[in-house]
Amino acid sequence: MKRIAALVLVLALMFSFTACQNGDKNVNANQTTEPVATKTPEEISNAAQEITDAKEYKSVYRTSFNKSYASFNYFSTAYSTVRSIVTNCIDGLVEPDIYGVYVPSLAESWTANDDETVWTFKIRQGIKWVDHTGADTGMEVTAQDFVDGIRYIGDPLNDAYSLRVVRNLIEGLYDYYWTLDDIDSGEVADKTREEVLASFDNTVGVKAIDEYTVEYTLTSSAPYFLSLIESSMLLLPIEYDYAIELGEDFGVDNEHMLYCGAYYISAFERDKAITLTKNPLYWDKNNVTVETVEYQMIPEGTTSLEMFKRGELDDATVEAEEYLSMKGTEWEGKLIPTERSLSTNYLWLDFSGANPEFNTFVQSENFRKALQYSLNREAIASLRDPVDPQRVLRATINAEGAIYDGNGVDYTDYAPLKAVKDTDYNKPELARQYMEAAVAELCDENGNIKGIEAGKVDYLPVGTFEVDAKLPVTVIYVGTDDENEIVMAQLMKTMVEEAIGTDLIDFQIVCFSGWTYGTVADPYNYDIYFDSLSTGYADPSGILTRMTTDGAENVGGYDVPEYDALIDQALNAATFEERLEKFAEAEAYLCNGAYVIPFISSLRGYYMTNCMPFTSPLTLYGNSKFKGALVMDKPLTYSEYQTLDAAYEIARTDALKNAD
Amino acid sequence: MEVKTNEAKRPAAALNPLKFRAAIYNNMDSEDIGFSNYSYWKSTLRTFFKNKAVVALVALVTGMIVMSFMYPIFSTVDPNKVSMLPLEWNLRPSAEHWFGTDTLGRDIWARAWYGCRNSFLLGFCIACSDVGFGMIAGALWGYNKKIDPFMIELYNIMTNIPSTVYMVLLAYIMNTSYITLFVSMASRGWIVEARFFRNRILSIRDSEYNIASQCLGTPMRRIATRNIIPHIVSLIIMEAALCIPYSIGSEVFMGFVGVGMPVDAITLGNIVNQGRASFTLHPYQMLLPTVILCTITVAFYVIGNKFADASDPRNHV
Amino acid sequence: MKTALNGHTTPLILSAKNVEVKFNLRGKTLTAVRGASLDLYKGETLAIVGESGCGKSVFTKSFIGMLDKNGYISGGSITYDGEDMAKYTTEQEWLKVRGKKIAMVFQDPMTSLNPVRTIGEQITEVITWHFGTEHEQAKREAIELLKRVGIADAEYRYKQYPNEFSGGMRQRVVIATAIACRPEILICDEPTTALDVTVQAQIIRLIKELQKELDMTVVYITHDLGVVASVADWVGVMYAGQIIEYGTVHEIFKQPAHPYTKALLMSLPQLGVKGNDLYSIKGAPPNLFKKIEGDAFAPRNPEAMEIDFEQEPPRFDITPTHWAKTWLLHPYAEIYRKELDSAEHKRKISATKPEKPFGYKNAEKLLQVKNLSVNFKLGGKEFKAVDSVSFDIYKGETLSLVGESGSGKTTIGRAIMRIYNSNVSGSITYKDENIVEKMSKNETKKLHMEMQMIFQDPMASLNERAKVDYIISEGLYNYHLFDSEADRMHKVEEIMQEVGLPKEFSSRFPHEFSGGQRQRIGIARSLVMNPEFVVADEPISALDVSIRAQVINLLNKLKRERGLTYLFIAHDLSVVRFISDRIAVINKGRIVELAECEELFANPLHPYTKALLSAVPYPDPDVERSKKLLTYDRAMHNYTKDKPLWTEIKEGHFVLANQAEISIYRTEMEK
Amino acid sequence: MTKYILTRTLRSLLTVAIVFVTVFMLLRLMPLSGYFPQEILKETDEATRMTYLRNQGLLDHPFVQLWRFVKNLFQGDLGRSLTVYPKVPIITLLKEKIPVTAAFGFASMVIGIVLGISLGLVMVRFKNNWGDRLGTFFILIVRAVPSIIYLFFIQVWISKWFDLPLVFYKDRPESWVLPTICLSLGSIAYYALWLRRFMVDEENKDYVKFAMVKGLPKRVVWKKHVFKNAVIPLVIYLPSDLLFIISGSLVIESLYAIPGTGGLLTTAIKSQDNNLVQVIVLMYAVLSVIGVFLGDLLVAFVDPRIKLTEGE
Repeated sequence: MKRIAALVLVLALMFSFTACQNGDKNVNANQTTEPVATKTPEEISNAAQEITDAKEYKSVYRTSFNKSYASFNYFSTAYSTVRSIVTNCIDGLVEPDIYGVYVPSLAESWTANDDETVWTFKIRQGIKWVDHTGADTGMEVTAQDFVDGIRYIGDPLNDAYSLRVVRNLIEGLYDYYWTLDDIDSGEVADKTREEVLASFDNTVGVKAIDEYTVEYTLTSSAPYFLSLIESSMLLLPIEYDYAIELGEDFGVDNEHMLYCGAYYISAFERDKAITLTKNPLYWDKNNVTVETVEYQMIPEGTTSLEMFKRGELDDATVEAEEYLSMKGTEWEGKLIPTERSLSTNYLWLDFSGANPEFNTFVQSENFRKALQYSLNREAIASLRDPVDPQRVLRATINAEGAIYDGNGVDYTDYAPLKAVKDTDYNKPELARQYMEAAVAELCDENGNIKGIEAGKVDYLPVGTFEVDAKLPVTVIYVGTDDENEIVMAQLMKTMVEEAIGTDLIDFQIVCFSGWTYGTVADPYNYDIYFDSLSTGYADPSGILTRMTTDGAENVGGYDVPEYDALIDQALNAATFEERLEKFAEAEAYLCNGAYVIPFISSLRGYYMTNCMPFTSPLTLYGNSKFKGALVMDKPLTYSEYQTLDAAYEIARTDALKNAD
Repeated sequence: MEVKTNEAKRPAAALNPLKFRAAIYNNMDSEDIGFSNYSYWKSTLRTFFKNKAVVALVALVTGMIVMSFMYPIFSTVDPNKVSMLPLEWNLRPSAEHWFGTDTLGRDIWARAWYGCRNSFLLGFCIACSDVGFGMIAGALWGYNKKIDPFMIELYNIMTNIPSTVYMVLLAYIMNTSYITLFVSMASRGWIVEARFFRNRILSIRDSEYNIASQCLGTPMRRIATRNIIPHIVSLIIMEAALCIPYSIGSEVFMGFVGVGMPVDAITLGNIVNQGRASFTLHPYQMLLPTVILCTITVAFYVIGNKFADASDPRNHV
Repeated sequence: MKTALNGHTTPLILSAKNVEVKFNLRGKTLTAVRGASLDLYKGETLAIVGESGCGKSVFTKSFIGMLDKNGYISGGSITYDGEDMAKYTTEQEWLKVRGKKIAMVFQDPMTSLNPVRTIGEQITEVITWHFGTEHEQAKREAIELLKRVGIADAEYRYKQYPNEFSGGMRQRVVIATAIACRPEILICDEPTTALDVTVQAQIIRLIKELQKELDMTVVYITHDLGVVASVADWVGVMYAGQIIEYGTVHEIFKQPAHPYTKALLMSLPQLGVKGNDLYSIKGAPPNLFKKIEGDAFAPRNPEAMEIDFEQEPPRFDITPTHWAKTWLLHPYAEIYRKELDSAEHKRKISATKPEKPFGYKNAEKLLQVKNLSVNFKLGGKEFKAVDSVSFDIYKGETLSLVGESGSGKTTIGRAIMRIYNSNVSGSITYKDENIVEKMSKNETKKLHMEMQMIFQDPMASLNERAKVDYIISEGLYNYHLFDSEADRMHKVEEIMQEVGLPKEFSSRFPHEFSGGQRQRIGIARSLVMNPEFVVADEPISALDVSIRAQVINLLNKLKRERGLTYLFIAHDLSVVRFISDRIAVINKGRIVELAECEELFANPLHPYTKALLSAVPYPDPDVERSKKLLTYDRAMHNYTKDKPLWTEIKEGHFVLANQAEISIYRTEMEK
Repeated sequence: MTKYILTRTLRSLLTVAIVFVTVFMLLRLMPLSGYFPQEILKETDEATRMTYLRNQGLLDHPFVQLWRFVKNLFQGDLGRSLTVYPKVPIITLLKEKIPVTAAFGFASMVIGIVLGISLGLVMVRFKNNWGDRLGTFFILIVRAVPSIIYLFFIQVWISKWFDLPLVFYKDRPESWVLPTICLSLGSIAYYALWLRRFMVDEENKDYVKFAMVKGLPKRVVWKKHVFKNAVIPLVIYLPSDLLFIISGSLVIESLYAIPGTGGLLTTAIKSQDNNLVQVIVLMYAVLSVIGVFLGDLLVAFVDPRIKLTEGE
């Protein structure tokens, strides 16, 4: 009897496997690409117009998120879903238009002084805070609300998220914050909390000059301040009395929130669904095209793709592997490559770890370069995009297409970085040569590494490892247990060992679950650590100043005074161009010395959407907005996308020119 | 006494009068009555193997165990061999790779057998420790009335603390590894087994033959080896057999939750969980591991249950 | 009423002819009933007796189609109401008869009732099912029935669950259920075996009354010849799947013809002579898997004839009412039969020398029990299993402890064997040493060697997974009582021979033995230690009549040869009388009377002893039918003011009584 | 009876207290950096982190924290979630999530009992026949094959074949079908397996034979005698399902995007959300103790043989 059971089971499994394999036969069909380049700009925009006119649009947009969101308190939340929702619900002073040019939002106009340290914004009048039913609360958004935003985040008890940049930038905020903190921890006893709180208006560089004028005084020149307003939620306004009255309840759900953006959160079910409804009192409501945005939580990625196919969602991301499986199906023509990522993946090398072997070698530039040249970056990029891995490659720390100088020149095209970008790092032979040089430098003829002794490396909780002070050099790579990262680590291991040779290097992978940053990177419990950073606003300082020897982001623990000096020069530069020049030099210095090894961007995969592209604000640094979005009843095809893209690029070039 | 023969039934002529005298009586013959042809183990095994499906499953499992332990010895294919050529990733089944390759071009056939071996080892280890410790604890528990309330509370407490709590803690202290998984699963499994054995041993403790041993002053050691263990051997085998699919299944589940094996370890749980992510894309990657996994769990489950049935004397018919 | 030629006065209602029943077991075929024939007449009582495994239960179950799933009627006919029931195949056909015309009562009342339904429901469902009666009406009838079977407060009891009833009450309920449809035939399969003697007598009386009232035919299946003598009109003796002798109750008891019937009767301790060996039947009934040739009983019959091994005997009619299947009745066997008769006669004469009574005057006290109490915790409540009990055991005597189940007799035995450590109070002095207290290792060892126990259930008391060799040498191993392996083997073989088992059996496992053999292995296990004192805890109550004799003889022989002292625990006074020197009667944890054996039987004082004695069935129809049943109720004592004391009312005769009762007892004794 | 309930309650309280304190203390052994999600860790410096920890009272001595928790508990304040749902009152979370999970739990329990018992009856009715074999096969798959595998198959394929929604929607009843069935599979198999086993055991009991001897047809005997006795031992497990109903299934809730309590504990533990873990553990411990207690009460109620008394 059980025999039959087992047989049926096996048969059933085999049947279902073969059944689902039938789906992806005929994989050889290629993407059809229209010869766009040969057309004139006029033809292109006409073609684009045709596409746009032919569509019918819906008023509901259905999208998904995969991680349970936390609180709607936009000052303290760290979750990207919430941040993207809030971006649509609370407007900032300025916002980008569809070409990325900053246009008025809550501020009607703004001025900055010459060294761009004092920024003054004129607030639009008559903006009302609405509640979760869209009703007018009678409260108005005034200059004071922006001052109070800073007041709110300046209090340590409010746990503002990602405070550092703003805290350092706004005059007096740093001292204000830490004085309060010292009082809380009992270190300072000669002042009371109330006294310090009362001193805010006098000490901190933000002022409501009149009811509709707010002025920010900054600690240093910040030509990028508008992009910071776009990306940082900390500069959003708040109705202070309301928030203080609610205390910890502020933002715990949609009912404990006030809205002044294009949408208000009309309904929400925790871990399930969030509904945004068009704000009837919104100042720019004529440009809000979608009436309702429905968010659904779908924890499993494959499920959301399947739901898109069944027409239950209006967008879906497609991972590299899923992309391959959809080739040859009806969906192939609807896959659109993800446009850009400002985030860079790189390897940290640990200069102060407990592994004596690695610690000896990492001081040698030859060894670092051996590692740098041993990676076949294209193969790694194939994990992200099997069709066009080239677009994933990135050799610099800051992203391309994120920072431009006044002349419209891309920061990464500055000479020092241009050289880094153009280097071919896929040179296994060179890696071997560098390694041999390093060995010659650091080992005796018997393969013993000079100056160290065999012992046990204590990287707990990651683990403990035995090292013998002999070649091969033991290298401990620590990554998270995310499946994609593991695959990548395994690939890297093979590459490094093949390029350098297992006689000289022993690459060990530890995939550590949980609190990787806190238990691995921060306490130096690794030799090589995989991480990413993104360019947060239109200035390289966002990342680079944090990577100085005593910078917060110097996870490798290196000591590079040359770099620190260059950063100093950049910060003190007279013009924005000079500043970028120096930053580029500094960044190139880190890359060339292989103190860190950036290798690919975080760009991954493709997406499918029912949205007409290029109709909502181009939010490079911040979260996307639904304002202006057009939702079709059918998925966008790639060929349509290409036509629209071409037309958009032409229009954008014009727009950027006009903006200057 | 007057006797009338019922002549109709038998013709008298067939009888020999000489036979009507005392026969030789053998006292011992009457003792040797061959009362029963019954033997516990013989009957158990006979009942067990009478079922053809069981024979097939035992053969299958034996074959798989042999295969999974021999394959790594004789095969030259490295299950961790990563290909740097994206062209060799996610290959479909072919002559070279019987069941295709995975996302990094590793041979699935090889990985499945390595995984099978590792999962078996894990399963066996957990089965041994659970049943072993469980039996010892169960014996102490069953034999010692004083610790009974304590053990009951301990049981309640241990089964009440969510296993994820200490699994995450252990992972923090010891890092994910075979040992961690083993410790976290074994640290809890024993008490469940202990309770099971405690109930059985209680009934043995109060049985007459055990009281007889007490009267004879039999020391604890021999009571354990002679009175208790032989009576629960079949239970031990059964529990161990059922423990294996359970621990393999748990490993898969823990992988799902994210507190399982180190992810580069080759176990069936990991292979299945990894294959699950790309299931809709490359179903064949999941085929072999899933079939092997299901075969093992189903086979052990069936074998364990059938053995339990077979070892029950009531079924020795 | 006209008497037919065959002695029956009433019409024939059921006739089973050459019924053959087979079972498929472990791939083999077992013939449980081999052509048994039986006639049932209206209103009569038939008893079927035989050892266990002779097919009596299977045979009667075939009358109502209740054979186990692997069993089937393979031959013969069962005619009832003009139809041959042996040919019935569907449930529908059986339902016409089952329960309605032929009802059955099982052995164990504790398991015969569904524990989770009220007894009322269980009775009414029969009535409503068979007669389609309205529920209310059925309920009234059920209450009537309950009243009829002697259940007081029937309306209230109707709603109760079986667990609220004692064993005897449950059997009454079972009987009420069985007679609910006023069946023609009532089959009682060992209806009283699981009950205490006093209850047993009441149940038998109840069945008798009901039979008369309802004019039922009652078939008793029993191995207890005492019960047979008390109830049966007719007796069928069954052996190896055949009825081998049939006759009226007087004929069977007074003039048994078949050697098996004779052997059964002779092996009864009631009929034995104290101090002499009982007649015993060796071995066990034949294995029904094998084909049986000749007379099935021949291999166990020391007086079998050669023809018995070759040809199956036909049925010989002795009188119109009495027949038997044995070659002894053949004319050719007449000479041999006479030889046997004279040998029997001689044996009887030689056996009647009375045993000289045990001399207590000079005897030393081996064991003294003083104010022994044993408490158990049951459901949170303290429960006194034994309540300050005192007695002495003299060296070389057999003291019997008699009481009903739950009276605490086994607890006393186990307390002496130090099996309960914690909850025993009072003192037990063995050879001047209080063994209730904690003892050193050496003392424990000495005690283990000198005191041993024999257990009740031979099936449970042997370790199934150990060889006989180990079981017997367990004690030897524990204290290393042998010089070498050869010495140990020698000791084992010696003791096996002593208990009458071939030494070759030592390498076998317990399950290869019959109940009697297993009990002898248990005895060998205890005696290999060379004990002085043995607690025998109901060593024969789980055994068949025939096998009891073997064990009793063995115990007696060992006592003679080794000078053993026994504490013999039993519930059956008839056996006790045969083997003990003194008897203590225990009731609800207290010993109520203790006296020398004959003294107790002659002058029972305590009402409980009297009730117990009156209830014991005696295997003689004349005695049984004239006896008067006494009942005991604790409430008949008035102990509120006048507390009872353990009093020696006459030398060696103790009774638990208060002052008022003592004076009554004294006058009674003087009569 | 009162005494029994009293001692029983006291012992249960002790168990709950030990479980709770153990978990509470274990949580305090976790690394401090675990209190921060990756996103926050990377964006903050050590000092800011310490500020946060101090504000949350996590730097206090564990006993101080325990005392604070207990004190608040008795004032009806369960505290706020720490990392998983920062600042959200735990009571709100539970109020939102438990009804969802419980609705599924109850539905699946009812289905599990009804289908499980029906399947068990079919299996006994057609013992050693096709019905039995099919049922055994089903039980085998559910109990032996790791649940993730078949649950995944069900979601992908069954939803396609029957055109059912892939995830759960509150307002679309058809989307309830798959998750409820998935949830009940285990208990269907459980009830069917044990009902069959118990009925086969009961079948050989004397009282069943006696009922047959009474002349009742087999079908009536099965219905009135065997079934009732076989169901009673199953009853004891009903209240322990209480915990299951409230705690939900991690895998199924994640697959069908059900906003219930399923993954709550696991997520909370992995995110080191002490406050949430404590409350959930406390709740589960209390529930399981209550479940066992209710089980005993229920059995005493349905089984006339059992009386509630101290000891077993």
